[in-house]
Amino acid sequence: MTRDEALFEFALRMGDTALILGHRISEWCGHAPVIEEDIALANIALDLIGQTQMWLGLAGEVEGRGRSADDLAYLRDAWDFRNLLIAERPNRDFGHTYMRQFLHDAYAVEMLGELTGSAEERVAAIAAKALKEAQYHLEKSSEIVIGLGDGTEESHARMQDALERLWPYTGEMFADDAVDETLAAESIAPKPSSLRPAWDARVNAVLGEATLTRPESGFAHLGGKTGRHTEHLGHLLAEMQWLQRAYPGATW
Amino acid sequence: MTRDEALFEFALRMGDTALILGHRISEWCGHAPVIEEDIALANIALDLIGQTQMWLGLAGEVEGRGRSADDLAYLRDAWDFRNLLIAERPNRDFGHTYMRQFLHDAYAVEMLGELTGSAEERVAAIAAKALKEAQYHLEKSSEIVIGLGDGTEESHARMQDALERLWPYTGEMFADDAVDETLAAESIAPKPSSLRPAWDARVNAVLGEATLTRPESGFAHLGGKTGRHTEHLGHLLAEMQWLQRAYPGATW
Amino acid sequence: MTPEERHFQDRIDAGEKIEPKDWMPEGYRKTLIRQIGQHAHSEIVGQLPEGNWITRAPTLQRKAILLAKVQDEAGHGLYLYCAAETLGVSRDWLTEQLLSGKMKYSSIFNYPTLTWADIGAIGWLVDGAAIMNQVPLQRTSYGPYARAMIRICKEESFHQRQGYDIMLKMARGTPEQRRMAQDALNRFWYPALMMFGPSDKESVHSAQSMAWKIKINTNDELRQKFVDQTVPQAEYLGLTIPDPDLKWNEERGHYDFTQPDWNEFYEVLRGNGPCNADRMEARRRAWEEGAWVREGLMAHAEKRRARRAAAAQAAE
Amino acid sequence: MTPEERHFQDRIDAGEKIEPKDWMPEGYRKTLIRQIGQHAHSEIVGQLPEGNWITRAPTLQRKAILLAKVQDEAGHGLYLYCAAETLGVSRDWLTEQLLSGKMKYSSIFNYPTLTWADIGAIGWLVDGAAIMNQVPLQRTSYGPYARAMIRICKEESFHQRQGYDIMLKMARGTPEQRRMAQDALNRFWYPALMMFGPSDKESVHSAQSMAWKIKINTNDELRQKFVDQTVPQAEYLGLTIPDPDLKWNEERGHYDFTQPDWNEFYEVLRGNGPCNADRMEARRRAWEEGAWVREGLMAHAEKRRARRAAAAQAAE
Repeated sequence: MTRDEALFEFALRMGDTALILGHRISEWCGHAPVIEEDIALANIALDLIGQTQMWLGLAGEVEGRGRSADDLAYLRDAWDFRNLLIAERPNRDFGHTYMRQFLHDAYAVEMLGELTGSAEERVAAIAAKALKEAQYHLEKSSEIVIGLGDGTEESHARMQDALERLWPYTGEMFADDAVDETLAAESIAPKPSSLRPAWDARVNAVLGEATLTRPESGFAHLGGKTGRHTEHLGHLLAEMQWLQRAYPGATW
Repeated sequence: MTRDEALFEFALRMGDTALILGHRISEWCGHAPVIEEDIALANIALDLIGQTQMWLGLAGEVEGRGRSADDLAYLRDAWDFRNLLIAERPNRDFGHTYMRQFLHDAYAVEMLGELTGSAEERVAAIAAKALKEAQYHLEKSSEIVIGLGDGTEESHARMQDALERLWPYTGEMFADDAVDETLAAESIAPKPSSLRPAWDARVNAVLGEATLTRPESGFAHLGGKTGRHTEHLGHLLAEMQWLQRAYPGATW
Repeated sequence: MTPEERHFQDRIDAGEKIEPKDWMPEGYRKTLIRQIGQHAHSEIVGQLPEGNWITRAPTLQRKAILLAKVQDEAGHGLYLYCAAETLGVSRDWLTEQLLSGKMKYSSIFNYPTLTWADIGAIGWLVDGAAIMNQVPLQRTSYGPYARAMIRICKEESFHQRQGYDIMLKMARGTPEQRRMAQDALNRFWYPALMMFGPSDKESVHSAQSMAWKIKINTNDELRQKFVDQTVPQAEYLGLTIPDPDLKWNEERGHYDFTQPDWNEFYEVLRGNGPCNADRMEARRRAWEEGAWVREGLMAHAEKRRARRAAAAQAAE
Repeated sequence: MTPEERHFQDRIDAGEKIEPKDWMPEGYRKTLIRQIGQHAHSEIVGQLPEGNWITRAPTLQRKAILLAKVQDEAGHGLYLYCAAETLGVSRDWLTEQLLSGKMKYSSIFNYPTLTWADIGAIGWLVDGAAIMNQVPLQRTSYGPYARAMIRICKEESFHQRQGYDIMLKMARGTPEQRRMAQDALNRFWYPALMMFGPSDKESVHSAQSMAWKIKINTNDELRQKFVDQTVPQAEYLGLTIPDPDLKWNEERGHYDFTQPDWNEFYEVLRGNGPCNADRMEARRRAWEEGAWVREGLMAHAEKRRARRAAAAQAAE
């Protein structure tokens, strides 16, 4: 695998994860439990769509076949998406949505933090911008996880359930493969496995404050990073890509 | 409006209503409250898809521009759909689904019954085949409406709620327009308004047995028959047409 | 008029702002609560028709712009609820009034968004009409309301430009896009005209509200202004306003135009618009399904407060 | 062996069918309940992966065929629950066993359907493997089970042909369709091989089940038969079986092939397949959200019965 092949894959992984997670969050629009949360969720979605534009823009540039960020977002089928599976999991309830966000944010902060020192300038520049957003997201999602975990009996039970349901999708964030090896060798990106200790520490601290019990299972669903998704992604894309597919060639 | 223009519109109205209602019913697949209902719902959906093929086939033939039933089903946007709005209303719960089905079936039986005597042979032939299915559907949906209406307190309340929610979508079935006038003048199809007394009688009888109260409001949402739909149809089509839109020109 | 009322009216006439702690007639307070509440509810319900297209926005940029817009609307709702709260009602009470149907929201949001062009039409026509209504309200007599309107107007005009930009792209696009744009204009034109309310001849509360400077212009004045502003914009887009009788009246210096169908307006107010039931259901569900979240977060805040208090006591 | 057991075994050895009212060893009954229940649950859960594509089927005809197929599966589930009920357990009890995770369903249904070609692959490979398992069971010793299998096998072979037909269309279609077809084969090949269960060497219950004619062939025999049948079909499609070591063994008169990853098999059994949690959640939700329907219909049936009884009494 060449450096550029690996970089293309990596940029897709980052961009697709932001895109799909952002899409999920945007599904909340107008349906949150309080207005402040309508605003906060829209804000997170907005940041993630912005990150998508940067990462997929980079992917298109690296690929060099003239595909724009929009082409990549709207004209690939599910198997060419490289997002982490956790991003495509359905929203279910508000607590589940924020638990997913928290588990992701704790990873994103570590990943982006490392990427700010990337030997590839374009990566470092994107990371620097995205890191600030991710830190804010993490602060926010930690707060909600703690508030609901250490809230009422019902909110606690719902958060524990969300945690258990999402836990098997966290391992994928730290699974290294050839793409990661190539980029690590070039000092472009860290090995995902190297981020785990910091993530563990953060997650343990927040779950502790939230009075939630960390699941013991180490089982991890894999596949998102290589294009083997859950059944949920196809439905999401059918909706997301509708206009571009129905009216090919139009500009909007 | 020429006879053929009117016939084209009419065939779309019949075909699209069957298609969209059939799609909604098919969403239940594997999720019904008992296996017998999984089977019954699949059966209704199957009949409706079969009727769609006949009506849209006729529409394409009458139009004479070489569009097949599949082209019409998969390659039109929402505004070119002519289904009754009631068909696109979401499933919500099982009772709501069957209330929608019942209100529709009671109309379909009257409409198809009249159409078996159509001066246009192709219409009469389709109606003869579809009528038998519609009669069976009506028997089945009446049974469920009665069973749940006159069941427990909860099932009664849910059915009354479904009835009230769906009632404003029944008036459209009986609203005449220029298409109907043209076809009535040619003895091809009855005026929808002429079906109302029989529908009323049937609906009153079943609601009576179901111990449900018929809503008093005469307000009717219109628009489906002329292409002004609810927000639900676009989402349904995004899913339904996905493959045809994403892979244009492929055969399956 | 009592001396208090006299004094109050004098202050208003002098262009002074009324502030929350000031004395005010009960009618003034009630009218303001109704008006601000209704406006706030409109912002909140107004998220739904546009939200309907966020997941289907055609480009990343359009998706981001739409998200930001809907976020602004939630923000406006928040400012306005805060302004209403200065009049002594709580946000929860206002929400209950909305969900029980006792308070209304703008009837425009009971119309569906059926194509992407509707997102353009809402920005162009609906925000356009809203601005027309709101700009004068920056000079309304109640201080917190006037200040909220100043912030809101700034953002709304931005939204209107974005909406017009969508319309422009569509009107200059493929034949299908052009058809979408015209269709959106056809469907939103009269509902937008309705946003100014029935003719002042029909309006009961108008005179008092104008004296109190809660209302600054008459409905008909604003509607005319909106038509005069919008017609050339439609012409620039190459779209046809769905009113065969629309024409420039040289003498009046205004466009003559057909009034909307007020029967439809009253039907929609009565709950019979295309989307009333869906909108209320969406808001009710958001509220009900969010109950455990609000309770959970409140319980946690209470625990934290108690722990801090205990810690403070232990430290003493 | 007790004389009763001896007599029972003699009947089986003589090829007689055991019927519900006949005496049978407790182990025979339990094993059958487990096997038939698991098979019934598989039909029910098996609706879900295919149901996932009903709303996205690419043509009206394909949609109709798929609907009919999934309907058949529900029907098979019904036959099998009825067969199990003849052994003295209720359908509700069996459902509870499924929903609590005490009884399993075929692990193949824990794999997702990701493209339309997966619908073809399921018909071709999954129904193909199922038929391979089921055809011999038409001769199973328990009468109601054998009769259910006869009805089921007739329909399954129809399904397999339909699945193969989808694969053929895809394999002869556009490059993307071909890619979908190959990808589906890649993902379903080993899971299909797993459907025959672990090697007989590992299988504890096999010997007793074979003596009772609840099981007719060994897992390895059936798996080999499946491979031998499927390889030429894949060749005809122009698709590559994802096993570099697959090759014809002239001496054995069979294909040599790579065993599936049995660790994966046990992980999936433990609940760690790609879709276990989603599948169980879908079934649990269907059951829980359907409770009011079952209760409502039962209450109505009870009322009707009571009314009829009262009417009959009045008539006397």
